[in-house]
Amino acid sequence: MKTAVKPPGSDTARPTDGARPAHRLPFWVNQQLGLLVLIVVLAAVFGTLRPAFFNERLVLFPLLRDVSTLTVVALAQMVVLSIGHMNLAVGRMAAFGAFFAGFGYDRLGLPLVLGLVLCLVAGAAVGALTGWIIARTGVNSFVVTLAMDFALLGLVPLLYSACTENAAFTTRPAGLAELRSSSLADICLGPVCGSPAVPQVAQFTVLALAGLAFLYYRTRTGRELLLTGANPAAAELSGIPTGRRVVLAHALSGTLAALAGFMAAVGTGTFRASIGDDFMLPSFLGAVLGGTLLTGGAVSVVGALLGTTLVGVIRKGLDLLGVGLESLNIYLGCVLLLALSADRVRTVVSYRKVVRST
Amino acid sequence: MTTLRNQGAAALPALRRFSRSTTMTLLCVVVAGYVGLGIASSGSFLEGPSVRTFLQYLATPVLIGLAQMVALCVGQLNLAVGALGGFSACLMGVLMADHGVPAGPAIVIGVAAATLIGLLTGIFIVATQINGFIVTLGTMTILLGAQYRLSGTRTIDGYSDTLRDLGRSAPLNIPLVFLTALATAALLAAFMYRTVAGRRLLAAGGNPVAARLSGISTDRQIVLAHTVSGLLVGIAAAVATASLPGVNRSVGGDWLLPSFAAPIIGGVALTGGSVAVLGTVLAAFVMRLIDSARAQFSLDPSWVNFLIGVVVLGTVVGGRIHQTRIERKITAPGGTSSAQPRGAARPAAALPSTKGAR
Amino acid sequence: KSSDEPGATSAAPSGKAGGGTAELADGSKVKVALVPGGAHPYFQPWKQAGDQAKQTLRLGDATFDETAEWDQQKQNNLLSTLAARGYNAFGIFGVSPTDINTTFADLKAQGFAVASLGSCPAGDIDKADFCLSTDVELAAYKAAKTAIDAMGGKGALVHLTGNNVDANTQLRKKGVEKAVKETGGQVTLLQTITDIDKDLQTAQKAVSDLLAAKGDQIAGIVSTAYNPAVAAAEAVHQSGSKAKVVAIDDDAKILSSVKDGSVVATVVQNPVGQAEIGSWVLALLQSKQCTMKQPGKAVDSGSFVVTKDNVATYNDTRKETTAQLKKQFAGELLSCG
Amino acid sequence: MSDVLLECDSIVKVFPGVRALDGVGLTMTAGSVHALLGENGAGKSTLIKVITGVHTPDDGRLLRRGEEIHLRSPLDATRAGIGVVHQERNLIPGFSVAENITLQNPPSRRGLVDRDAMTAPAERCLAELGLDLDPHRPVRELSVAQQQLVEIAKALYTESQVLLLDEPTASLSPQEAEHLFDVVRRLKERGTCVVFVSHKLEEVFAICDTVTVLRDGRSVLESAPLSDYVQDDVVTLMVGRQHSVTDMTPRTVDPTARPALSLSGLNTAAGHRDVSLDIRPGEIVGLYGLVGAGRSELVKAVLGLDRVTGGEIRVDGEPARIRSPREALHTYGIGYLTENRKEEGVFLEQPIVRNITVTVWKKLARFLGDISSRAEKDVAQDLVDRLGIRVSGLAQNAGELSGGNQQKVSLAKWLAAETRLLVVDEPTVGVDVRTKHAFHELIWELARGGLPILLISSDLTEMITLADRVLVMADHRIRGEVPNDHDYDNMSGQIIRIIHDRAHPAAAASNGTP
Ligand SMILES: Nc1ncnc2c1ncn2[C@@H]1O[C@H](COP(=O)(O)OP(=O)(O)OP(=O)(O)O)[C@@H](O)[C@H]1O
Ligand SMILES: Nc1ncnc2c1ncn2[C@@H]1O[C@H](COP(=O)(O)OP(=O)(O)OP(=O)(O)O)[C@@H](O)[C@H]1O
Ligand SMILES: [Mg+2]
Ligand SMILES: [Mg+2]
Repeated sequence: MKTAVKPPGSDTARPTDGARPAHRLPFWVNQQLGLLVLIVVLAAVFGTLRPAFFNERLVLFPLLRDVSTLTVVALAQMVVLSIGHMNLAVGRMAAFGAFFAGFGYDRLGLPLVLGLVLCLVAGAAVGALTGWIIARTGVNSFVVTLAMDFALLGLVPLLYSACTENAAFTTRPAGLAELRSSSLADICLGPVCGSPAVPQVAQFTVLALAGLAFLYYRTRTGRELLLTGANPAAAELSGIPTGRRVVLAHALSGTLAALAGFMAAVGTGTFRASIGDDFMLPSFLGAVLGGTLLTGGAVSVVGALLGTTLVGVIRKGLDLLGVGLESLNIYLGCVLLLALSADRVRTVVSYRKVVRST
Repeated sequence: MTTLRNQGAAALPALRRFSRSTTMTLLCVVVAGYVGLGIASSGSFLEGPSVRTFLQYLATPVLIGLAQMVALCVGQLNLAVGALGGFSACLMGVLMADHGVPAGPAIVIGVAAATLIGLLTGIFIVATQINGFIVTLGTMTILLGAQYRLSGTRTIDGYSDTLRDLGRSAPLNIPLVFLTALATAALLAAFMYRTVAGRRLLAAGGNPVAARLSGISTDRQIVLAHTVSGLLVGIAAAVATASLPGVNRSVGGDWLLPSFAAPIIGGVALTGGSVAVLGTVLAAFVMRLIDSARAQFSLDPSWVNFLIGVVVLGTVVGGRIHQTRIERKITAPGGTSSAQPRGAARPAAALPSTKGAR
Repeated sequence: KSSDEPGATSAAPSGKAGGGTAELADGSKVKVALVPGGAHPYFQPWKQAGDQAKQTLRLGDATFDETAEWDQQKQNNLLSTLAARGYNAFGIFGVSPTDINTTFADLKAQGFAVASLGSCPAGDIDKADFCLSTDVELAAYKAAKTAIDAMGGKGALVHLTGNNVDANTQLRKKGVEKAVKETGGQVTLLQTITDIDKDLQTAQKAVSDLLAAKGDQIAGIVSTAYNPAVAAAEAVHQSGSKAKVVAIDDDAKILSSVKDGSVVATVVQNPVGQAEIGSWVLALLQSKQCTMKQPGKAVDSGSFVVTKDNVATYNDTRKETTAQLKKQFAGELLSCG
Repeated sequence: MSDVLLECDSIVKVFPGVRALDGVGLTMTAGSVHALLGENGAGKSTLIKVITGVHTPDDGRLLRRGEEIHLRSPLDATRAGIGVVHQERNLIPGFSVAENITLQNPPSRRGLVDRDAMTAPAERCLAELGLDLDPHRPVRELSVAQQQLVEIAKALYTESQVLLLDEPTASLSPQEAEHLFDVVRRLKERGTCVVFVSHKLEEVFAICDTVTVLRDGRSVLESAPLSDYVQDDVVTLMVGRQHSVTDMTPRTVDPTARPALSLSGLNTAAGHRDVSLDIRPGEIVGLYGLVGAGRSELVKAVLGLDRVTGGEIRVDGEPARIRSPREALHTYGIGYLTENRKEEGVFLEQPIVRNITVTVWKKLARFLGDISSRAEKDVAQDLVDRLGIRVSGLAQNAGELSGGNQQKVSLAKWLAAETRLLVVDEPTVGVDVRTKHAFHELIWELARGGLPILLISSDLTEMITLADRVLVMADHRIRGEVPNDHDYDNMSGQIIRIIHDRAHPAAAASNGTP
C-alpha cells in the first residue's frame, strides 16, 4: 500500500522545459477557419447549381457591396460587445450620422470627404454620449442604448422633416455616384485593372477592419477594452481606466455605425431617415457568428467579416436559386443552423483528437 | 407643451428603477401615471371603457415579457419570441379558418406547437452548444418563413365568433385576456419562487458552474427555460388570436423589443439568475401608459419617441446624481454609522462605474 | 376571382402608332420580373397578371419576387440577382421613392427595360421608361373626400397611415389635408396617426386607444394603409362608434368589411392593370419593337371608390380603365415600328 | 484493516496539452482523515473533481466498497454518498444561505419548496461550524470567508460517507479553521472518511492520519500513514527534491525615514474610524485581524474605490487624493494584490500574458499605443519563470490554471508593474509550500530593496515570518500595534488579547467568535 515512487527527475521542470510546447488547440480547430470553409463550400455549391453565382458584375459586386456595409455594422456592434456591452441603437446611430452627411451636402455644400467626416463626428459624439451615460451611472448598457435608440428614432425624423420636403436629402456631391457604382476595375495600374467584383465602398470596410485589427491585436487600448469586458472589477483594480474605455468603445461604435449609415446611403442613393432600420439583427449576427462573445472579453475582427459574408452568401445563393419569399426565410434559417452544427461537429471531433494525442 | 410634460411625467419615474427597489418604484410610477392621465383627461381615462381598452392591450406585453424573462433567467436570450408568437397565431387561425378545426382544439394545438418548438430550440442549443442567441435567431428566421407560408399576405379572420367574443369580453370592464395574463403571471411566479423546478432554473442561471456542481443539470434547465418560454409565447399567441380582428403575417412583428424591455425595466439581469414577475408586469403597465398618453394628447410619434428616450436618459443620469448626493449626506457628518453599515449594496458598490454595464 | 379577365383584355388591344404596331411580335426573348417592395396584399394580383401575361404574350418568362422585404438595399440586390438569372425587363415598386431613381438608372444603363409600377419616384424626374401607378395623392384625396361625404360634410376626421418618413406617406397626408381644406372649416383634421402599419396589433392598439380617448369627437376615419384599415373597421364596429371608416385597397378582409358595412367605402387601385399593362409595355420596349415617346412619363392607373353599392361591379369598371389605358399607351405614348 | 469506502485506481485525466492525472490511486477508509498533498497544479483538485463526477476520467476505475462505479454527474456522486467542498466558491449569489446549503436536496413537498423546513437544517450545519448567520440572508452579501463556511455547511448537509475538502481553510482565519477541525474530528468519529487538501502543513499534521502525495499528476506516495513522516519528508516528496528553507538575509528599516504612505485619522464610508498608520521604505507592515475586520476595505478606500470621509492620506509626505486604482498605480505607484483572486484578481478567460502585463502596457506602448508582443512575452515569461508558474504556454487562459498558479499570476502583474508601494492582501492563499517560501523570499527581497509593503494576512505564521510590526484591526479600527519578535506563541497571545479585549462584544459575536 505504501508506494513511494521515485521522482522521475526531469518531470518537475515541465512548465518551462519546452520539450512539448503543449500549446492550445491547433490552428484547424479555429472558429474563423470553420467559417471560411463553410463560405467556400457554400459558394462552390451555389456556383455549381447556378454558374451565374460567379457573375462578377451582377452577383458578386452587389454581394460584396452589401457585405461591406453589414460588416461595418457588425464591427460597430463588436466594439461594444468587446467590453461586454450592447448597442441597440446601431441602426439609429447610422441614421443620425447619415443625416449629418446629407445635411452637409445639401445645405452646406460640402465636398464628399468633408461630409463623411461630419457624419463620423456626429456618430462618434452620440456614441460617446451614450458611453458617458453608461460609465457615469453604471446602468445596464441595454437600457441606455435602448433609450438612446428611442431618442434618435424620434429625433432623426424630426430633423429630416424640419430640413427637407420628402424626408430625404437628395443632393449628391461630386464623386458620390462613382463611389456607389465603381469597382476595382476602375482602378488600373497600367494595363492591370482590379476585379469588377470588388466595389469601391469596400475600401471603408477594409480600413475599418485594418484599424480595428490593429487596435485589438496590437495596441494597449485594445487590450484594455478586452480586459474591461472580461472582468470590469479586476480591470479597474489593475489600473485600467474602465470608465474611459467604456466611453471609447461606445464612441467607436457610434463612429462605425455612422460609417455604415454613410455606406448604406451611398449604396442606395439618398440620405433618409429609414437608413439603418434593420441593422440591429445583422450587427449581432455578424459579430457573434464570427466568434465575438456576448459576454465581452473576446473579439474576432476577421470573424465579423466572415460571419456577415456567410449570411450574405446563403441569401444570395437562395435568391439565385429563385427561392421565393414563402420559402426563403425557412431555407435561410435551416442552412445557417445546419452549417453551424456541421462546423460544431468538426470542432468537437478535432478537440477529441487533440485530447487523445496528449 | 403642458401635455407633453404630463406624458413625460408618466414615463419619467418609469425609468428610475435602475437605482434600487425597482418594483416599488415601478408601482409608484404606474399609480402616478395613471392618476396623472386621469386628471389630464378630466376623468374620462378612469371610466369603464377606457380602463377596458387600457387593460385589453396589456395582456400581450405582459405575456411576451414573461416569456423573455424565463429565457433571461437562465442567461439565454430568446430572439424568436415574435416569430414564434406570429407563427402559432397564424397556425391557430389557419386551422380554424381553412381546416374547420373548432376553436378549442385549435388553440390547444397552437399553444402545444409553440411549446414544442421551444423545447426543440432548447434541445438544439444544448445538443450543438451553439450560442443560444444564434440559434434563436435561426429559428426566428425559419418561423418567419413558416408564418408567411401559412398566411401569405392575407388576413385570416374566418374563425369562430365565440373565440372572438371571449377575446373581447370584459366582465366589470376587466378584459378576460388581461385576467388570463395575470393568472399566467401568478402561476409563473409560483413556479419560479415556490417549486423545486423553478428554483433549479434560477440556480442554473445564477451560477451555472455552482449549479452543475450541486447536481443540477444546466442543460436540462436551458431546455426547460426555452420550453416554458415557448409555452408563454403560445399563450400570448392565443390571446392575440382571440382579440385581434384577424391574424396575418404582421402579427408578432413588434414583439421582440418590448419582450426585452419589460423584464429588463422590471429588474431582471441579462446575465441570468434573477426573476421579477411583478416587476415585468409593472414595466408592461408603464409602457402601456405611454401608449395611452400618446393617444390622449394626440402626440406625433416622433416627438413621443424622442421624449421617451430623453426622459429615460435624463432620469438615469439624474437618478444617479441624486443617489450619490444622498449617500454623501448620510455619511458626511461622520461617526453616526460606525456600527457596521454593511448592506447588500456594499460589494457591488465597490466598483460603481463598471458594474451595471454587464 | 379576377383570374379570367386579364387574358381577355390583353389579347384585344392593338393600336397603331408611328409606322409599326403595338401588337407584340415576339416576346420570347423578353423575361419580365415584377418586383414589389415587399410582401403586401396590394401586390398579390401582380402575380397572376404576370403569369397571364407570360402565357398570352408568349414571353420568355415572367416572375414575381417579393423578397425585397421593404428594404431598398435588399431590393437593389434582388434586382441584380434577377438580372444575373437572365431577366431583362423589370416592373418595380420602389421601396424608397427618393432612392429608386438611382436603381432605375443602373438598370437602364445595363440595357434593361424598366417600369415604375404602383409608385412613382419622388420629385419630377423619373429614370424609368415609364411610371404606371395610382396617383397616391389623388387616391388619398378621393378617400378623404368619400369619408367627408359619409360624415355629412362636417365633423372631425382622423387619418391613419404608415411610415411617416416615406415620400408616399407625405403625399397621402397632402391629399387628405387638401380634401379637408376644401370643406372650408366644416371638417377638421383631428389627428394624423403615422407609423402604425408595421403590424396589426400596433394598429389595433392605436385605434382602440384613439377611440377610447376621443371616440365621441370622431366622425370619420380615413386609413391609407392596410393594417390600420383592418383594425379601424373592427374597432369602430366593436365600440359602437358612429365614425365612418374609409379604407384603401381591395383585400378580401376589407371587401368583406365593406359588404357588412363596418367600412363605408374603400378606395381601390388598379394593381392588375399595372402588372398587365406593365408587362406588355415592358415586352414591347425590351424587344425594341417600340420606344416611349416621352421616357419617364407618369400614367395614372386609376383609383375607384368602392362602396356597398358597387362592390359587386367595380371590377368591370377597373377592366374598362385598363382597356382604356392600353389604348392610351398604344395610341399616344408608344412609338412603334 | 479498516473498511475501504472508496478507491481510485490508476485514474487518468487529460486536458488538451496537459495530462493532469496520470495513473493516480487513492484509498479512502472509513473513520480516517486523509491528506491529499501536492504542489500547485499537481492535480489535487482534478482528482477531487473526478471523484465527484465533475470530470469523467479518461482511464482508470473508481471502486465503491470494491464495486466499480461510474459517475456521470455530480448528482451521481452525491447519491453515492460523496460530499465535497470545491476549491473555488460555488454558491448561487441570489439565493439565501439556507437555500444554498440545501441546494442539492431541497426539502420539498409535492414539488413545492418548503422554506421553513430548510431553515432548521441550515442552522444546524452553520452552528456546527460555529457560524452565527441569518439563514435568510442572500449569500451575495457575505464576506469571502463567510461564503467559504457556507460552502462547508452545504457539504455537511448532505451527510456523506466520504467528504472531500479542497483547501477549505485557505481563506479562513485560525479561529474559524479550528471550528472546522472540530467538525472534521467529529465526522471521523462517526466513521466518515474526510479527504483534506491544504497547503498549510501544520493543519495537515494536526488532523490527518493518512496521506497521499501527488506530483505532476502521479501519486508519489499513496495512502500512507502520516505518522511515518515529518513535514520535511512530505515537502521533499511534493517537490521532488530536497527542499530546504534558507534563512532570509536580515533587513533593517530606518525608523526615521519619511513614510512612503501615511494615513492619519482616516474615516471612510465603509465605517473605518480614526485609522492611522505609517509605512516606511523597506518596511513590511503587517495588518492582522479577524475576517471581516475591514482590512481589505481600508485599502480599497485608500485606492479610491470607496469614499474617504475624513482624515488625511500622504504619499511620500505629500497629501494625496487618490481617486482610482489607476491613479494609485500610475501617479502614486501603489499596487494592490487583491484577496479576491477569482472576481478581482485574474481575468479567467484571458491569456496569461495579458493577465501579467496589464499593469505595464503603458510602459511598453510605443507609437499609437502599439505594443510589441515580443516585449510583452518577455515580461510575462520572465515572471512565469521567476515565480515558477506552471503553464502550458503563455497563451493559455488563466482560468485553466490550478488555484495556486492563478494566485501567482495575480501577484506577477504587480511585480511587473514595479510599484513604489505594494499592498498584498492574503498573498499566499492556496499557494503551495515551496512557492509560499518563494513568495516570502520575494516579498522580503522586495522590501530589502527598499519597497515599502503593507501585508494583510490572516495567516499568523506568515505575519510573524515577514512583518516588522503588526497592526491589529478589529471592527474597522486599529486596536493596537505589536512589534514582531518572531516568537509565535508570544505574538499570537498578544494579538489575540488585543482583539478580544477591545473589540465590540457584538461585533465579536457576529464574526463567529464565541
Ligand atoms: N479545465 C482545464 N483545462 C485545462 N487544463 C486544466 C483544467 N483544469 C486543470 N487543468 C490543469 O490540470 C493541472 C492540475 O490542476 P489542479 O487544479 O488539479 O491542480 P491542484 O493540485 O489542485 O493545484 P492547486 O494547489 O494550485 O489548487 C494543472 O496543470 C492545470 O493547468
Ligand atoms: N460583521 C460583518 N457581517 C457581515 N459582513 C461583514 C461583516 N464585516 C465585514 N463584512 C463584509 O465582509 C467583507 C470583508 O471585509 P474586509 O475584506 O474589509 O475584511 P478583512 O479584514 O479584509 O477580512 P478578510 O479576511 O475577509 O479579507 C466586506 O465586504 C463586508 O461587506
Ligand atoms: Mg486545486
Ligand atoms: Mg480581506
